[in-house]
Formats: sequence, C-alpha cells, structure tokens
Amino acid sequence: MIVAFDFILLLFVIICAIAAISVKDLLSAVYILGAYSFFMCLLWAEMGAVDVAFTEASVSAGIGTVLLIAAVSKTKRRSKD
Amino acid sequence: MNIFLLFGMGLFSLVFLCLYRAVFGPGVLNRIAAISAIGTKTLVILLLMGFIYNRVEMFVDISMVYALLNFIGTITAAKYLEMKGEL
Amino acid sequence: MRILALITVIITGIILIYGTVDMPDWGDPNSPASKHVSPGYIEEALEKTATPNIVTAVLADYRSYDTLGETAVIFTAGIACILILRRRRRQRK
Amino acid sequence: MISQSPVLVVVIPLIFSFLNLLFGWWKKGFCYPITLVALSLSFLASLHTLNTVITSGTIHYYLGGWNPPWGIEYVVDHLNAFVLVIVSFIALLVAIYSKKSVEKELPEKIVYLYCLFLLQVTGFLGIVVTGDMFNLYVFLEIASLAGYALIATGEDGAPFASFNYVIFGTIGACFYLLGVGYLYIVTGSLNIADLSQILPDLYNSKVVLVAFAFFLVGVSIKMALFPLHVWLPDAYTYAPSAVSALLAPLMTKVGAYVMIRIMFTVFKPYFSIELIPVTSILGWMAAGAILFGAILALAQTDLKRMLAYILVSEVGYITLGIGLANRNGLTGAILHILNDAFMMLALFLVVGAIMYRSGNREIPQLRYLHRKMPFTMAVFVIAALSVIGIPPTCGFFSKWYLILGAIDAGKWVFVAVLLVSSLLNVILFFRCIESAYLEPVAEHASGGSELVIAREESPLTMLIPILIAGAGIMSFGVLSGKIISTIIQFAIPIGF
Amino acid sequence: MEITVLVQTTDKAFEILEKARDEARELLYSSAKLTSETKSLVEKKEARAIFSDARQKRLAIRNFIITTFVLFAFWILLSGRFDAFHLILGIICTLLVSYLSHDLLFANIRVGDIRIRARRFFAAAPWFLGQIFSANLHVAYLALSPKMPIDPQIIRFKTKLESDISWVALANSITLTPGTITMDIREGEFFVHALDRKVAYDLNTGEMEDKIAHVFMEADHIYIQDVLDVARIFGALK
Amino acid sequence: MISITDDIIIRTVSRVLIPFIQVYALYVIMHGHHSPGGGFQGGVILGASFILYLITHGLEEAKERMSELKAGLLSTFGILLYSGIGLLCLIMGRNYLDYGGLSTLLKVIPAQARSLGILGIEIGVGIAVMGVMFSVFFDISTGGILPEDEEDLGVNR
Amino acid sequence: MYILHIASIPFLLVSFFFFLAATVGLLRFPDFFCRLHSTGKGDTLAVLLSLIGLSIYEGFSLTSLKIIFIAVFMFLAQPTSTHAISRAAMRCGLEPWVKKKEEIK
Amino acid sequence: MFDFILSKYNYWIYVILMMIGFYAMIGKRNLIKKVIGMNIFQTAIILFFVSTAAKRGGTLPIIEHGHGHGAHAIQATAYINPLPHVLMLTAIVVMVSTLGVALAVLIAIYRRHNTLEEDEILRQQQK
Repeated sequence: MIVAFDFILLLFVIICAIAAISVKDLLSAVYILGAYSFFMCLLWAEMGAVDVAFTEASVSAGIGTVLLIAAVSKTKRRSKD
Repeated sequence: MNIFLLFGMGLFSLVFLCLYRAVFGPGVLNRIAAISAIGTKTLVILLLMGFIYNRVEMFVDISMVYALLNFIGTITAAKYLEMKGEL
Repeated sequence: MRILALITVIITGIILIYGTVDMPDWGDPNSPASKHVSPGYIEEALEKTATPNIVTAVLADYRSYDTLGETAVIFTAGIACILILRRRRRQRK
Repeated sequence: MISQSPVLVVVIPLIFSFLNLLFGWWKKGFCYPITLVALSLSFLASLHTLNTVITSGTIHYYLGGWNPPWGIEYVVDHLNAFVLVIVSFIALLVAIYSKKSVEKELPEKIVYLYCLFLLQVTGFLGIVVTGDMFNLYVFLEIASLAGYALIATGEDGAPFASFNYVIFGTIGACFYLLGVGYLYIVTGSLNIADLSQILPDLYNSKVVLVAFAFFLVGVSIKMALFPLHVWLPDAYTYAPSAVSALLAPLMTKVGAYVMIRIMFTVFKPYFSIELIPVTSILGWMAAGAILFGAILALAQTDLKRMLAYILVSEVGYITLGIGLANRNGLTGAILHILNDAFMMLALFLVVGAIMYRSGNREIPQLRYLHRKMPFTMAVFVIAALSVIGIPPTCGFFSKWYLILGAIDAGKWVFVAVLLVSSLLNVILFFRCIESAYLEPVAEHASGGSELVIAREESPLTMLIPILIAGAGIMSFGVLSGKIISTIIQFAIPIGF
Repeated sequence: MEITVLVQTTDKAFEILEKARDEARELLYSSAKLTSETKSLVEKKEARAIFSDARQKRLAIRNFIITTFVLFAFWILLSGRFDAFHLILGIICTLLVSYLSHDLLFANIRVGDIRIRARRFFAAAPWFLGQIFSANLHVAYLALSPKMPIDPQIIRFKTKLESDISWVALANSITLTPGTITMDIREGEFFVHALDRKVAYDLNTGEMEDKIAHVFMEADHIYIQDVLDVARIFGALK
Repeated sequence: MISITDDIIIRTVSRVLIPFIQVYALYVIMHGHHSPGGGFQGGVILGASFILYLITHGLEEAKERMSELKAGLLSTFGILLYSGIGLLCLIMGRNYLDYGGLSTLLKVIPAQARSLGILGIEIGVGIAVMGVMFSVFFDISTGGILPEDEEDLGVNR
Repeated sequence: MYILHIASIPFLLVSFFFFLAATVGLLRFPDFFCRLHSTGKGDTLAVLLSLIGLSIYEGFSLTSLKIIFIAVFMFLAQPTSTHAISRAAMRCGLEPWVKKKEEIK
Repeated sequence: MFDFILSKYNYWIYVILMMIGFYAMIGKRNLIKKVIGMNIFQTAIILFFVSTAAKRGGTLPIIEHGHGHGAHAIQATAYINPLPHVLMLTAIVVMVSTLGVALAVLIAIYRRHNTLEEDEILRQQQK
C-alpha cells in the first residue's frame, strides 16, 4: 500500500462515480465508467492486489466498455436523468 | 523522498486536470480524448508503482494489457459515432 | 420516490459506517484477517503446490471448487445471453 | 464412491448441463432425456446422502483434499440433507413436467432452456450442500443468473420483470457478500463451522452486528420477505410456466434454508434471539407478510399472480416459524419448507397445465374445468385445502406446529394472524373452486352442454408430476409424525 | 548505394522466383503426364493455375513461418523462462496463434524485401524521432505560450503511395509529427488537420512521404515488378 | 449487424496487433503460476482480440475466423475440461478436484502434480471464458439476430 | 547501477514536461481537434520518454525490454486511436475551429 | 482523532462509493444508468474486500525467486493476505456475468417497449 497515492485515487474514484451516474449522455457515462475502472485498477494495484488489478484491467479495457457501447448502440443514447 | 513517488504525484496532478475535461468536457468526443490521455498516464503510473514495490516484472504485465487493449474501446466508440448509432 | 431512495441510501450508509468503527485499522498486519487462515496459505502454498503465485495457488487449488462455480457462472451468463437474445439458430448445411 | 455422494449431487447436474448443450446442438431431442437422467441421478445421490446422514451422522467432505479452514468443506447434516432431497425431487418432477409446456411456449430455445434449467438446479443444490460462506455466494449467483435468464424468456412484461429481479437480486447478493466481508475482517475465516466457533467472543462487536443485519436483508431480498418482495409477483407471473414451477417452490425455500443456517448455525441462537431482538422483528415482518400476501392475493384476477402473492404469504409462514425461535416454531418452519414446496409445486403445475390446455388463466374463465381436466383440478383442490390447512393434508401439520410455537412463545397475535390468514385463504381458493366447479352448466347451452364440454385432460407427462405432487401433499400429511421423528428433530439447530 | 541495393533486391527476387518455378515445373510435369491426352491450351491454363497456386502456397507457408518466428521471439521476451517445459509451451502457443491468424500479421507482403525494409526503417527511425520531438516541442510551445498563436486548418493532398501498410505508416507519422493529425483517408486522398499555417506548408513539401516511400520501397516497387515480369518471359523462352 | 470499417489505418493496425494480443493472452494463461494472471484474464484478453477483429473487420469476415457456434462449442469444451479433471481425480480415488491424485497418472511428485493440475484447469477456464466473452459480445452487438435471418424474421432491430 | 539511476532522471523530467504540455493543451485549446493534437502526440512522446527512463533505471534485463515493447505498442495504438476519434468527429460533422478571417487580414 | 480517520478513511470511502452506486440502482429512472450503478456498487464491495487484505509492510502475494528454493523460510508477515484477492477474482467474474445478462435483458426490454425509461415502460404496461 502506498498511502500517498491512496488519497488521490479515492478522490478520483468518487469524482468519476458521481460523474458517471449524473451525465445525461449515456455514451459519456459509459466512457467515464471506463475511467472509473482505470482508477479502480490503479487503486487495487496500489494495495498490492496485482491479480485483481490485472483482472479489472483486462475486463474493463477489453470487455466492459465495449459491451456497454454495444448495448448503447442497440438502444438509445440519450437518457432523461 | 522517492523520485518515483514524486513523479507519480506529478502525474496524478495532471490526471486531475484531465479529469476536468473528462467530467465537464463538452460532448462525448472531448471526454474520449481526455480519457485516452488518462489511460496513457495510468500505464506509466502502474509501472511507477512497480518500481516503488520493487517488483516491476509483475506490474509490467498489467501495463502491457493497457497498451494492447486500451484502444479497443476508443475504436468502438469512434465506430459507433461515425456509423451514427450502429456498430 | 427519489427522496425515498435517497433516504434508504443514507440509512444504509450510516449503518455501514457504524460497522466500520470496530474494524481493525486499514493495513494492520495484526488484524484477524491476516492472522487466522492466510498465513497457512502463504507458508504452505509454494511447498505443496509448486506455484509461486499464491493467489493462483489458492484460486485454482485450495479453493478450486469456487473457481469451478465461477466458470459455471460465466458459462451461465453466456447461455443466458443466447437464451434471451438469439432468435433463430443458424441453418446447418 | 460411497463417500463421494455429496459432491456428486451437485456435480452431476453441472456436467450434464454442458453435455446437454453439446448433444443439443447435434439433435434437439436429446435434451429432455439427458435432463431427466441428470436429475434422477442427482436425486438418487441426494437420497443416498440423506440415508448416510440418518444412519451415520453428519458428513464432512473436503473438496480438493484440503482441511476445512483452508479448503472448501461440504457439511451435510440432517437439515441439509432434508432440503437437498426436497430440491432434487422437485426439480425432477418439474423436469418431467416441462416437456410439453416448453415445446409449446419456447419451441426454438429448448436446448438453452434445459441447459439453464440444470444450471439453476445446480445452483440450488450447491447452496444447500455447502459449508463455506463464499462458496454459497458463488452458487447463489449461478442460481440467480440462471433465474434472471429463465424469467426473461416469458411473455410480454417478462424482460422488465426480469430486469427488476436483476437489480434486486444483485443488491441482495451484494449485501450477502458484504456480510461475508464484514465477518471475514474480524474473524479471518470463511468456513461456517469455524466461524461459529470464533464468533461467540466477538458478539459485542459492531462489525458482527452490521454483518448480521446485512445477511438478513440480503437473504430476505432473495427469499422475497414482505417489504422486499416487490420483484416477485411480476417475475413469477410472466415467467414461462415450467420456469415458475421450478423457481417458485425452490428459490424461496432455499432462501429460507440459508436464513436458518445463518441465524442458528453461523451465529448461535443465543446471539440472534437474546442478544439482539432480531427474531421478534422477523416475526412481526412475517406476520405482515402473511396478511399482506393474502390480502393482495384477494385483489388479483390473474390466477398466477394470485399464486405469486400466496407465495409471499407462505414465505411469511416459514419466517414466522424462524421468528418464533422455539422448538415447535422451528419444527413448523422446517416442516413447512417441505410442505410449502410441494403445495406451491402442485399449484404452479396445475396453473401451467391449465394454461397449456386453455391458454388463459383468469379466474372467472376457469369454469367447467372440473369436467375438462378432472384429475388436474382434483390436485388443485387438494393443494388448496393444504394451503388453507385442512387436517388430512400436510399444510395443516406445519400450521399446527406454528400455532403451537406461537402459543409457546406467548405471542397470541401471531396465532390470530395464522387463523385469519387461513380464513383469507379459504375465501381466496373458494373463488377459484366456485368458478371451476360450481358454475351451473345448463344455463348456457340447453341440452347438448354435456357433450360440448369434452374431456381434455392434460397430457401424460404433465399429469404424472401433478398427481405425484398431489399424492405427496396427502402422504406427507399422514407421514408428518414420522418425518419429524426421523429427520426434523435432529435438524433443529443445537441450542433449542 | 541505391543501385546496389536495387540490384541485390532484383537478384533475390530472381532467386525466389526460380525456386518457385522449379517447384511449379515439377508439379506441371506430373500433371502433364497424367493429362497428356488433353489439349495444350487447357494444359497451359492449368499450368498457369498451378504456377500461381504454388506461388501462393509458398507465400502462405513463408508467412506462417515468419509469423511463428516473430511471435516466438515475442513469447521469449514475455516469458523470460528458458526451461524445456516453458519453451515447449511457447512453441505450442505460437503455432496455435500462427494457425489462427497467420494471414493477419503479414497480409499482403511482397516478395523478398523485408530485410531491406527493416534496414531502411532503422536508418530512418532517428529522423522520425527527431521530427516527433520537434513536433512535441512545437505543440508544447503552442499550448504553453499565453497568446496561443494557433491557426488551425484542414489540408488535403493526394498521396503517391500505394500499399496499405505504407499508408498506415504515413498516416501515423503524420499524426505523430509537426502539428498535424490525419483525419481521413478517402481513396488515397489524405485529409489532414494542421495546427498551424507553417506546419501545413511543411507537410506539403512531401518530405515525409518520400521518406516513407523509401522505407517501404514504394518507389522501386514498380521497377522490380517490371523486372519480375520480364524474368517470367525469359524463363518461358528458355 | 456489424460492418467492416472503411478505414484502412484501423484495419491494418488491428491486423498487426491481433497476433500479438493473442500470444500475450496465451502467455498470461500459461504463466499464471509465476506472474499475475491466469485463465480468466487470459481468456478475456483472447476474447478481446476476437472482438477487436469483429469490430474492425465486420461480421462477415469475423465469422470465418470465429463463429458464434464455434465459440459456444469452445466454451463448453473448456468447462468440460475443468470438470473432467475433477472427475479424473475422483476416479483416481481422491476427492473431487484433488490434483494430488494425478501424481500417479503423471508420474511426478504430488506438488508438481498439483502445479500441472492448476495449469490444466487454467487452460480450461481460459478456453471457456474466451468462448463466452465472444458469444456474449456477439449477442449483444447484433441483438442476437444473424444477418441471414433478418429478412425471415422481419424485424427491424 | 547507480549511474543508471541518475541517468534515468532527465528522461523522467523531460517526459513530465511533455505530459504537462499535453495536459495544458488539452485544457486550453479552443476546439476538439486542437485538443487531440496535444493528447495524440504529447502523451505518446511522453510515454515513450518515461518508459525509456524507467527501462534505463531497471538496467538491461528482459523486463526493461518488455517496457520498451510497451512503448512500441503505444506507438502503434495511440496514433490509431487518435486518428479514429478525429475521423469520427469529422464524419459526425463537427466543424473545426478556425481563426476569424478578419484577424488574419 | 486524526489517527482514527487515517486508519478508517478507506472504509468510509468505500461506503460512499457503494451508496452512489446504490442510489443509481434504486433512484435513477434510466435502465442503463441502473446497470452502471450496479457496476459501481459491485466494484465498491470489491474495493472493501481488497482493503481488508492490505498489510502494512507487505509485498505482493507472489513469492520471489521462483520455485525450487525451499531454503529460506517464508514469512507470513512479508506478504499481503491472498485470500480476499482470490475471492474478489471470483466476484469480478460474477460482476462481468451480471453485466452481460443485464445488458441482454435490457436489449430484450428495448425490443418490446422501444424505450429505456422506467416510467414510460410502466405507463405502457398499465395500458
């Protein structure tokens, strides 16, 4: 664990989470969720959970974002809230 | 004070600036640009953590994943945008 | 409705934070979590499974049944997507 | 091989579900027999397990050959084995039943449906048999994911109902996981037996208290206890009939089993009864569930939706038994797991058969059914009597024990609630029986009416499980004393 | 320098062609024996088909082998373990991947120029790196200077490059170098967004394009193809 | 229906990168013992490489390389491999998934047998995850309707 | 090895400068295409420099070679994704920001 | 007091994150937003578990110097607790699977109702 990084990363994660659920454009929300996953991955790597970070990295970069974009492309992009 | 720690903090402050674009940036395109910039910085920070832990060979792999896979998301989003909602 | 959701969320949060008060400190090497079972894994894994990565050793050997369940979960998800979405099977020649 | 039966119960359906897919791609017709073979093998294994438990006591099975706190352990005691047999037997019955209804409702998706069916059963069996907190979560997720998908294949509103179920199910499962985490951080163990030994020293810790609360909330969402039941009626109404016949009896019962396990094995009864007043809260919630379910069921005209609300009320009975927290109440609860599983099975199977033949399930349109499908409707009446609690049927006995438990606990309100709910159930089912049996025939068509209503009994693969369920309801009623003396009295957790 | 390289290349091309032709001739003879009854016209057609088939197959096998070697080198780099078990695993894995996607890495490579290409690439790499460095200094200046003297504009030009990989190289190096990013390619026409007027002017001189053409042997490409064609005729005459 | 991109740069770069991604994925699966990674991660990366091919080269071409039927078969095969190893241990007279039982079969010491057993199940998990990931993405991005069925079903989505 | 540690520091500093320039550019430039300029190249070069610096610090080993390979992949992937976004933006009909004509005259 | 905050802030942040996700799951009307909230919710729990594994002064749970060296004894305090990591690998898999199923259900909903807003779907169902 690297305490100095921990503070900053937790702050970033919260910013990203709030932004992801409050953006009206769903594609943007999906993308911000991708950034959220970056920071989560960093956070876990920082706590020494390399395997978990690896999994999160491959899942978020390889599957998660793409899957959500595919779902958005099959439905609507705008949301009311 | 460790040089890697310092460099990492500097990168984090830059990430914070990028995050402004990512959160408030007008339109999805700016956000994509900002987040891909965050992705590159993430890659370097991961390596830095490896140096701080003195176990770089473990962290290189994660970094490599980002280098190889990070552009899939960008390409998908770009395709979605240019095909006007189809994939 | 939204206010109701907010109230639920806040109450849950308060309960959770109430629970954290008695927890061992973050990163405490003497917490029960790192005293009870995990030293066994760390000390034995290399010797008994010849695998330096303890996480892999625990994942795929000590708790391999969990991993079987995990694979079954993801398999379930794949079949679930097919079941929900796929309309017709491909014509076989 | 003899000592392997606990794991075979779970693994056989799992492996056969993959084989199902492989052979199903080759030829669709293989799916049904493969499913039947898998479930009967699993049923035999579970019977063997129960037999071993009765003769030689609790079974400990170490998966992977690792000793308990490190590896995963299967602990099968009387309670486990009892629920295990119920689950595998009901799954077998539903599988036999499902042939025609699946062929009618989802002809294109037979392969995947049977595959998920087996996975679902695997999930239930895995939950029941395991002795590890996290392993329970994994199998809970298998069961839930399969459930979401199976429900979503139903009719019009099914995807939305399924989505609600996804949201609530995820919240429930995550709360459970959170509870596991809270316990892990203060004990460092995941094994149930190990936890129950470590925890008594920590009963004053706030962490354990919060963990307990989150366990209860999570499991309550999964078993649809009264204020958290909102996903249930829609989901079970819109699901295909075979699926709702599988999910409705089993999901809630498995949830009830997990609740008993957590309250009285992981935590000692001393904690959940005396240290914090959770059982009385649970009792009041259960009373609310019983009344609420029955009253809302009165308002429905859709037969299946009515049954869904009755299910909410039945969950209330089991929870009431847990909440009474004495020997009689708990006996009633465990007995009711068996009885209610069969009652709900019979009711949902009958509704499915009616749907199969007549295509609708509005209560006013049930008329003349006793002529069309006499056996099916006879089983319906038996199940209805059992839900109401008329003596020879099994529902009476569990209610009897519940009432005894309420009297023991000195809570007369609950006795009143039980009686009132019986009355409500009488009204409820009398409506159906009236429109099915007592509608005058001659009024509509003069003369030839007897000939018009041809006998249209449900097909044989449907009729046999229905009859078995009906027979089960009757025979469990007669045999309930024996069941209690051989199994349930040992299944009651230590400390009562 | 240029000419010697060219001659070498041509020689090499001849060599490879000879080999391929020998192979094809054997096939041809055997097929001719079998179908001696048939008309010579048909025979010729078949022979040509066999000839091109053999060449294609040869190319495919070549690609497969090169891919396997490249990937195995990558595996060694990743693995860092040199005991027999891991090496065998590596061979299996690389063979698997080459089987899955050998036609991806070198999709339409031309014969016999990979070594020269690599040499030229490494010769040109410092220039590119210098360009990239100066580009970044430029952007940094633009970004950090308080007045921000930018004047963005879109320029379009038609390239003389032909193969797809050289297009990609050009596009990527345009993206990486002085104040320009490639926005679109439509039928050989590049749409480039330039940050500055001067930069746009620089791009139009076409230095970059020449370099890329040099590296990917675009300029000599036509000539070699001519030589090869002539060679075929010579061979037929023999 | 996913179409091919008409951008040559994206196609070429992805074409060049895909073999490397695949080798990397296999490396991650095989070296789960010594470095972070394992079956699941490698499977996801392998699946992502096929997804990348699907996105950049369109459905028609991607089907020749990896069709949804093949993905399903592979995932079934992978998980059968996993549970088959478990059953093998059972047949060898040990408990389910006790790889120590494989030592007589493989003629190595039990610790080494456990290591090999771990490798076996990692491969199984990798194959299964790859198939499922591709299949899930395929279903979600096409809506589950194959292009050749579109006219027959008469659906717009 | 100590000399290598010292030698890596300038690389890190220069790369930090480029990162900083890229980020400031991302924030300050007036429109999307100009912002892409800064992220597309600034980050790429900065990543290259910092990775070179880190691999120098690591010394000559397979790990440092791996780090260099990461840089190679970044060089392939980063301009491609930049190009993909800019192309998408153009196809979407996003008008590039142009300096007012009056100012030029 | 400051020590108390320093030793607990990680847990509090996870609670805040989880509540953000939880609010999105039950308070938002758009279904994709709910799915995003679900993702945040689950990652928050994973964050909690990983936090329980952290050990001051510990290094990664991968034993150095490869295998075959039984000479030096392995100190349990030198390595981070691996068990929560294992559990969380499984939880991440479950997360991805749930995401896939939820998206599939979402597309099925869109096919039937042609919208993803919850209130509009409810309005359509009441008709």
